[in-house]
Amino acid sequence: PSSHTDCLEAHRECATDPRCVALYRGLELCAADAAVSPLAEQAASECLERQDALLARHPSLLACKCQRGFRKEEQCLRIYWSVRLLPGEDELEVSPYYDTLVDTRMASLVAASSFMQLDGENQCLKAAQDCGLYEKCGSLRSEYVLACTKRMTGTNRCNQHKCHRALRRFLERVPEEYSLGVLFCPCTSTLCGERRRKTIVPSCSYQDMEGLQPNCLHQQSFCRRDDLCRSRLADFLNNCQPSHLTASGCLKDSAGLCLRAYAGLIGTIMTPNYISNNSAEVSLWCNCEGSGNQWQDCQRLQRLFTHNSCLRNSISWMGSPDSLPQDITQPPAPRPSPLVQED
Amino acid sequence: LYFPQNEYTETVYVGQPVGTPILQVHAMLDSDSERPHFYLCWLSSLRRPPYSSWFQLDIYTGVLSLNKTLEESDFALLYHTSRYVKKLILHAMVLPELTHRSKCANRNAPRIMLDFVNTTLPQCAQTDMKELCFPHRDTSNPHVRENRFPGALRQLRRLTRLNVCPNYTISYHVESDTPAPFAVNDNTTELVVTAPLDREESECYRLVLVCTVRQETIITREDIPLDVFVNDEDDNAPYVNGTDTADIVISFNRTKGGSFGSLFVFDRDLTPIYPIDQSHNKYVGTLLNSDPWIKETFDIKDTFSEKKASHGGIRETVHDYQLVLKRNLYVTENRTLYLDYLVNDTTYPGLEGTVMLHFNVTILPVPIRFANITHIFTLTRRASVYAQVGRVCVDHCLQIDGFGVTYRLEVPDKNVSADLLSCYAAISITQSSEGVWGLLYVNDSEALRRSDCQDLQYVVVAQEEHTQLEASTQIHVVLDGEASKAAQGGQQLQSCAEKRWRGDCESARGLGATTGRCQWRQGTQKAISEDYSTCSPDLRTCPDSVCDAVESKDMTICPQDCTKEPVIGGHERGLSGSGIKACHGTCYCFSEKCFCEIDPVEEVLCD
Amino acid sequence: GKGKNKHPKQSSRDCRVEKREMKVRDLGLGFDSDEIVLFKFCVGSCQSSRTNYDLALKTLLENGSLPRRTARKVSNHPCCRPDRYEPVSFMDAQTTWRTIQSLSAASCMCMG
Amino acid sequence: GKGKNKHPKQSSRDCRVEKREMKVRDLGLGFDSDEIVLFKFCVGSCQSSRTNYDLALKTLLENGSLPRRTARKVSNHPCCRPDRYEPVSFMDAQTTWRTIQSLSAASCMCMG
Repeated sequence: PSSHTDCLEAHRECATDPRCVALYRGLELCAADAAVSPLAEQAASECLERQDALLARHPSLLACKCQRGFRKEEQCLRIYWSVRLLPGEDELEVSPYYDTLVDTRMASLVAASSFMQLDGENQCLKAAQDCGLYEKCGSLRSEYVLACTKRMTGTNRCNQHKCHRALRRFLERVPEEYSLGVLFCPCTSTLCGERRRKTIVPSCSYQDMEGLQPNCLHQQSFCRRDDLCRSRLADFLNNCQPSHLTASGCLKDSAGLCLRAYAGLIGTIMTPNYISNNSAEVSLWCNCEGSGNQWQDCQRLQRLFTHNSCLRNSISWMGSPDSLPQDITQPPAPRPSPLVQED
Repeated sequence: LYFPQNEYTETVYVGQPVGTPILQVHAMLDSDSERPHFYLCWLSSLRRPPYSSWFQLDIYTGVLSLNKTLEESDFALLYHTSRYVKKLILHAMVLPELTHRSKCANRNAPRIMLDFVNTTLPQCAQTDMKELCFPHRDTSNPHVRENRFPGALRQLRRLTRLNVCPNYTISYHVESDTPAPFAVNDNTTELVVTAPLDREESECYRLVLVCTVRQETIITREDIPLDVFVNDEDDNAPYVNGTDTADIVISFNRTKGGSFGSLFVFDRDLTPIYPIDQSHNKYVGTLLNSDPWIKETFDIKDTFSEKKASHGGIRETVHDYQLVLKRNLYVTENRTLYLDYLVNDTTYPGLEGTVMLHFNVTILPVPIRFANITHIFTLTRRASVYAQVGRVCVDHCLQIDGFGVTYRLEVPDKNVSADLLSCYAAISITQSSEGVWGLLYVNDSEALRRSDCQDLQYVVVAQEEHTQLEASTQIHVVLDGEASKAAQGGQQLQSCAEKRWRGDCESARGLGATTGRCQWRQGTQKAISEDYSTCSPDLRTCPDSVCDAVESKDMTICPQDCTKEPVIGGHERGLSGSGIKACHGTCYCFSEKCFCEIDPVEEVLCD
Repeated sequence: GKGKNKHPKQSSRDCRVEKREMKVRDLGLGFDSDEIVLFKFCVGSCQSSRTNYDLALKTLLENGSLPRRTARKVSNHPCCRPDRYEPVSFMDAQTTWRTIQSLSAASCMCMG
Repeated sequence: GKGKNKHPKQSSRDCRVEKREMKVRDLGLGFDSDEIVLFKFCVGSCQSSRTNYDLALKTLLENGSLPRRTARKVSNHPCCRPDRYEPVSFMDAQTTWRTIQSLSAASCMCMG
C-alpha cells in the first residue's frame, strides 16, 4: 500500500477550500509565467511566499504522487509540478511516481528474464517473437512502428510527436515482461544488437533528419519545460542513482525500478538508446559542443547514461543469470514462451 | 564571490558525535575587498527537511559540522526506500555581508549531498588509506574563473576521519605534468590557486593530489587525479585569420535561400549554445549598405561552431558568415555591388570588439537560348497516345535554379492546309516536374497513322516565367513504319500494367506504349526485389521510380511509378512515398490498385 | 490527349449485375403465380479487390496446415455480392398481391 | 420477454476469427524475416445470414439454366470475411522495420 496520496485526490481536497483554490490558482499563474521566462527576483519571492502559504494549509499537496501510464497521468503531473514552483536541483531528482507497486512484479521481471539462455540464440528475435504472438504486444508494437515509420504527407519526415505517443503507449500498456523484454534482451551478436538498437525506431524517435545532435543541457532544458518529460527524467535520476554502498550499485537497490525508469524516458524529448550494435552501452542523442563554462555539467548529464554503474548493472542483469545478485525478493518461474502456450 | 565547486559529497554515520567536522565549503573572490560569510540555506522556508537542524556551517571558515550526535532513531525517521543509506541534501550560500535570511539567494546554490549510513564510523583498522586521505567519490571538479584572485578552493583533508587514526600524520602536496599555479597550504591542508588563470592558455589543469601517511617508520602514499576547470570570460576580441573579403559571382543558381561565399571570424572565447539567452560572447552583425534593393535582396547568415585551437587544443569559436538570397533574382538582373558587414562582439569589454567583412557581388544575366543543334526524334506510327518521344531543354538547364522555363510547340508555317495542320496535333509538349525539361509525347495517335501526315517539323519555344524572355529551336519528328489505312477508331486502350503474363503483355496495345505494344520485363528474384516482373509501356521510363510529367497525366500509364494507392503483397514504396520501388514476384495493377504476387493466380472463382 | 481513359475500363470478368427472366413459380419460394420477374444477381471475379490478408490466407491454405474441414469454410478473396437489394411484387393465382423482400440485387460489389 | 436472446447463441461452426502462428517468411509475401506473427483469419458458415435472394439464386443454379462459366462465379450465400483489418509490423533480416497493412482480421462478419 502506497503511503502517498494521489495528486488528483489532493487537488480535489484543495478544491473544497476556497482559500486553497485561490492560492493554487495563483501558483498556476506563477508556473505559467516561469515557463515563458525566468521570474524576476521580486516575483519569484512572492510566488514562493504563496507556495509556502498553500503548503502550510494543504501539506498533502507536497507529499502527493502520480501513477505512471495512468489515464490522467499528465493532469496529475501538472498539479505535482505546479506545487513545486521553481524546483531546486534536488527536487528535480525526486520521482513524482509511486514505485511501491512495483517491487514484487519488477523483481520477478528482472529475475524471470534473466533465466533466458544465452546459447547464441538471438534473444532479441526471441523477445520479438514472444511479443508478436501475444496479441496486445503485437498490435501495440505495430501501432508504434507504423506511427514512427510513416512519412508526413509531402515530406520525408516522420511525425515525432505521434511516434513518441505511440512508443509510450506500448511501454505503458503492454505487460513489462514483453515490453522490457524487447528493450533489454541480451545480445551476443551484432545482428541481435542492431535489432535491439532499432527497436525504438531511432530514425524518428530521436534522430533528426540532418543527424545534428543538440547540446545535452539544451535538450534537458526543453525536457524540463514539459511536465511529462521532466517527471520521467526525475524518475530516472531517482531510480537509477548509483551508489557504491549497495550490491546492485543502485541507491534504491532495485534493478527493476531503474529499468522501468530508463524505459520511461523512451518516447520523450530525452529518449536514450543503445549507441551501437556491439555493446549494451546506452546514451542520450546529444553532445556537449557549445556548453561553454557548463561543459562539465553537460558531461555529467551524459555520463548519467554512459557511465552509470546502476544502469549498466540493471541492463546486464536482464540476461546473465550467473551475475544475478541476491535480489530482495525470490524470483518465480521464468516467463512461459507463448510459442508453447496453448491457444 | 562565487563557489568554485557546486556539489560536495561525504558519508556520515550513526554515532558520530555533535561537533564532528564533515567537510569544508570554499568561495573565491571576485574583488579583493570581499569577505565570504557562509550559511546553510533552504529553497523554501516551509519545505525544510527534518534533518535541517542536525548540521551547522561556520560563517567564516565554511566548515560543516554536526549540530547533534547522530542516532539510530534519526536514521529511522527518514522516509527512503533504500534500507542501507539515506540521502541528505543541504544547500550552502555565501554573502559578502552578515545576514539572518535562511532562504537561498539563488536557485543553483551549491548542494551538499550526505550519504547517511546505518552503521558506525569504520575504525582505524577497518579504514584503508585511500578512505583516510580522500572522500570516496568526489564527483564535482572545481571551476575557477579566469582573471581572478588567488585563493583556497578545496579542503584536501578528510575531516570526518581527522581522529580515526590519531598516531598517523597525514600531509598533502600537489603534482602535475605541466606547470600549474596550484599549491597546498601546509597549515590548513587547503588546495590553493596561486595566480590568476587564463582559460585561453589552459582550460583544464590535470592535477594529482598526493596524500602521504606517516605511521612511525612506515610511509604510505595515496594519490587521486583532480581536474580543475577554468571558466571562460569574454576577454578576447574577434579576429579574421586570412581574408575579410569574398568575391561572389551569381549566375544560373539564383534561387531564394541560396547561400554564397564564406568568411570566417575567430574568437578565442567560448560561445555557449546553452543557456539559450546566449549572454556570453554575444555577436551582432550589421549590414552597413543603405541601398533598399540590397536590403530586400540579401541577408548575411552567421553560424558559429566550437573548434579546438591548433595550439593546446583549447576550445574556441569560429563564426562562418555567408551571403544569402532573400528572393529569387530575375534572369535579366545584371549588377555589381559591394556589401560591408560589421561584426560586433557585444559582450567584449575592450574597444576593438568589432571586425568588418566585405562581400563583392557580381550578378550575371542568364541568357535564355537553345544550344545550336537540330533535335531529331524518330517515332513509330504505331505509338499509342502518351508515348514519350523525347525531351528538350535550354542551354545550362541542369544548373538553373531560382527561375522556371515553360515550353510550347509551334507550327513553323502558319498557312498550311487544315488537314496538314491536324497532323501537327500528333505531338504535344509538357513541363517536367522540376521545371527544367520539355517532354515531347504523342497527343493524337490517329494523326500518326494517317498517310498524309509525313515527317513533322516543329518549333519549340522556351519562355522564362518572369521576364517572358523567349528562345526557340527546330525539332524534327521522323515517322517510322507503315501508315495504316483503317483508322483505329476510339479503340479503348488498356493500361499495360494490367497484364500479368508475358504473352498477354506483348500482344497488348497499351496506353503510352512507344512501340505501340506493351513491353514485358522478367524479374529473376524470388524475394522482394527492384528487378520485379511487370508489363510496361516503355521499359526506358517505366518503372524507373520517377512519376514523370507525362506519366502523371494518367495514372494508368505507369502505375508502377505513380500509384499512391496501397499496394497488396510484399513491396517497397518509391522514395517520395508513391510508386513501387521493389516488388515480390510480378507487379500488376487494376487502375491504381497494384498487386505484387508470385505467379499471379488464374481466375479463381467464388466457392 | 485524344483517346485518354476517363474511367478505367472494367474487365468483363469483374463483379457485375446479370439478369434472368424467371417465373415466380420457379423461384423455389413456394409462391403460386404465373407472373415472370426479372431476377438480378451478382456474378464475377473479385481478384482485384484482394488485400494482403488474402495473399497470406492463400499461402496458409496452400501449405496445407489448415485441417480440410476448416480450409473449406475459408474465403481467400472478397465475394461478389449485392450491396443493395430490391423487393419484387406480383399477383398470385388467387389474385392476391404478394411482395418478396430482398429478392433481387440492385447493385453488386466485392464485399469483405 | 425474459430469456430472449439479445445475441443468438453462436454455433461453433458460424463465421468467427481463428488464429495461427505464422513465420513472416511463410506468409508468402516475400519478406525475409524470422519473426513470428499471430495471423488472424475468418472461417465459418454464413448459412444463417442468407436472404430470399440466396434461396432464389440456389434454385437458379440448381435448374442448370446458367452456363457453367457463369455458375462458377456466383456466390449463393454471404461470405465470412474480415470487417476490420489490422496491420502487422516486424523487423526483417536486415533489421529494417516493415509493416504489412491489412494483413490480419481484427473481426469477422458474414458480408453481402
